[in-house]
Order: sequence, then structure tokens, then C-alpha cells
Amino acid sequence: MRVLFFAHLKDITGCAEMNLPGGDLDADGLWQKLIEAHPGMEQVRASVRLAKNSEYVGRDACFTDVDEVALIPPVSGG
Amino acid sequence: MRVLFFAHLKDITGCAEMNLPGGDLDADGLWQKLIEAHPGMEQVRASVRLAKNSEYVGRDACFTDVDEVALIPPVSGG
Amino acid sequence: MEIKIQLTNASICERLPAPTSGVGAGAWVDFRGVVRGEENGAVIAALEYEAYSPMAEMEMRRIIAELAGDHHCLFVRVIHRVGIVPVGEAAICVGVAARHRAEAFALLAGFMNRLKQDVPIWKRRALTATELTELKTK
Amino acid sequence: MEIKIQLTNASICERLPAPTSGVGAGAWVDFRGVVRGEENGAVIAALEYEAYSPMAEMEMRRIIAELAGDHHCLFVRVIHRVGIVPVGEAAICVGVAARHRAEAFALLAGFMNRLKQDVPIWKRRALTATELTELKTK
Repeated sequence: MRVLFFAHLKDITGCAEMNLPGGDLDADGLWQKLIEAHPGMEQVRASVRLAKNSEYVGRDACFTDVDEVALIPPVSGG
Repeated sequence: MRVLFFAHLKDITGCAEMNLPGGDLDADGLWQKLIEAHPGMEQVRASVRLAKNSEYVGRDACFTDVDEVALIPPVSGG
Repeated sequence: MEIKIQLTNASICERLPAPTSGVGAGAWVDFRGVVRGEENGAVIAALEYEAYSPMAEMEMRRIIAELAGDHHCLFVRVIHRVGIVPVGEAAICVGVAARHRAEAFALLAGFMNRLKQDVPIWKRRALTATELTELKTK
Repeated sequence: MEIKIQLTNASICERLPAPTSGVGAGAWVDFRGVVRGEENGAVIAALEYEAYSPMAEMEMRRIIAELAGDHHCLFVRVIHRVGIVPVGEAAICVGVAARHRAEAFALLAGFMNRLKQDVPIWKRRALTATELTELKTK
């Protein structure tokens, strides 16, 4: 699945997006893989919301290979 | 003193302003004279506010010959 | 705070000047109150507004100064039209600039409420299309 | 209700179209959120905004539709700028038309609150005058 990083998350990961191969994941599984790839993500986990295909999802969300997952840090538009 | 009428008060009095000669008046005295001159004013008295020289005044106001008195029916600007 | 108040017989489609840098304003709000095509259920073509001009201007200024005590703003401009205002045209334009939006929204909403209670301006009468045409051809 | 949402790299000084008769709108409100000359106490020359565009547009539309359930409006337009926005220029313009002002004010205020909680747009960084000049001459 495609995972997008925004704002200062890009500074932590050093990239705007990554591909997470391998099958379905729940939110915890996703975070585990993200933190493995980018340990700095652990410290922002509490403040980051997850979106799937452009919609916010809760802790019980499941993600499949075709989903676009976005990590949304606190927003500051307007 | 000069007394100004606005909006539908002009329909009642048939004029936009009148001159009330004779000395000082309190609010009650003013209304008495106005109702003598224009009996139709009695029915609107409860809804009309008084202004003296472009400022709202209360029931305890006094009016002298040089004052401009305005009768302000409920407003509807905007 | 800068306050500009104006009563006018002319069309007031113009709006607040474009934001300029340096004034510290982060929020600009423009409100236009437009004459609608019906009044008390009847189709109308225009409204005629009447004002006790000197008092209306003083009262608006007083209300704004009072509200600004609670909601600090940088700039407030009010233009109220008097005379005949055709349907679809603005009877009032209010522009407010403030550092942050909360102050601007609060001052604007408070001003409009107070305007409709205290400022000596009246909708004198509603005109039908025929009456409006007659007036124009006079 | 008509909803128009736009994210753009270009300047958004333009505002809502002039009121036209016949739409039944009695209240038009335009809000502009303008970049101020300081951010967290430091003097700045510009802000850089970043958006997750498809989601930001969907989220704005969803928020407006939800708010319109309580505050019925006729027309809502949002333009949010992304990329570099110099001080004094608008980062966001919101235009709302409604029958009466209360609905327009409520929808606008509610939208701005929700925008700042939920819409995936970020102030990515503040630029000093030097940084802004360097960017322009690149």
C-alpha cells in the first residue's frame, strides 16, 4: 500500500511517501511497520491521525494493498 | 423646540417636523403636547423612543427650546 | 481603531479595499445585506430606506466603539444606503478587519444586531415593479 | 446549495461575485484570512502552505454539507491557497450567501473552526524576507 507523509512528518521520514508491501494491516500493524522503517515516527504517533483513501479512519480500520494511506499530523490551514 | 417625525409617524402627523413653542418640557409634557397636536400619536407612544440632539434619552429627560427632539419608532435598517 | 461610517443614496457594490500588508490584520470580513425579492410574503422590486442621518451615524459609531471594547478590531467600515434600493442590491455593507477572525466575527454579528435595534434607519416602504418603473420615469 | 471548493497556487484577491437578484440571498459574507507579518513572535515575509489536496477538498465539502444541515445557506465558496503566500495576501477566501445573516455567520464561523481542526492543510514553514527573495530569484 501507498503511504503518504505530510508537513513535518516528511522531515522525520525524509520522504513524501513510501510503499508498504505485504498484505492487509490493521492500524496497529501499520504503525508497527512505519516505526520499523522510520523510528522517529514513534514520538508523533499520538498526534497523528490516519486517513484511508482521503477519509479519516479510526483505530479499527483495516488497510489493504490498494489503499492510499495518509498520515495526518495536526493541521494548520486558514 | 424642533420635533422630528420618522417613518410611519410622518403618516400619522402628516409632516416630517413641527415646532413646539413655549418653554421647557419633560418627556410627559412633550408627549401631552404632541398628542394634543396629533391625537394619532397616542397609539404609538409605547413603541416610540425619544432622542434629544441625536442621542436616545430616557423618561427623565428635559427638553428646552434649543433642543432637536426626534421621535424614533422601531427601527428596521440593514 | 479606524471607523468609517457613511450613509449614501448611491449604489454600494464596492467592497473593502484589498488587504495591505503591515496593518497586522489577519482577518477581513465583508458583509452585504441585500434586498430580497419578497417582503412579508409579497413580491417586491425595491425597498425605500429612510434615516435620521446625523443620529444614525453617531449611533453606529457609538455601537462600534462599545463593541470594540470586548472585540478589539483594527478597522470598521459601514456604508448604509438610503432612498430606493432595488432588489438584489446591497442596503448595507460592513467591512471589519482584525488581528484574528474571532474578534472580527463577533464585532460584525454584534453590530448587525445592535443596528437593527438602535440605529434610526427604517424600511419606509416596499415598492412593486410598477411603482419602481413609475418612479424611474418621473 | 451550491458548493465550490478550490485549492490554488495563485493569488486569491478576487472575491465573491457581486450579488445578483433572484437568488433569494439577503446576506453575503466574505472572509479573507490574510498572512500576518509575524508567526510565533518572529517577523516573517511569507508562509508556505501544503495540502493533501484531494482529501482537503473532500473534507471541506463534507464539513460544509454537515454545517448546512443546521445553517441552511444558498452558496458557499472556498478558495485556499497553497505554496508560498506572502505577508498581506490571503491564504483563504470563504464566501457564503444565505437568505438571512444568522445562517451565513454561523456557517462561516463553524467552517473556519472545523477547517482548523480537520482539513489536511498545513503551514509548512515561515519564510524570512531573505528566504523569500532567494526563492523568487531562483
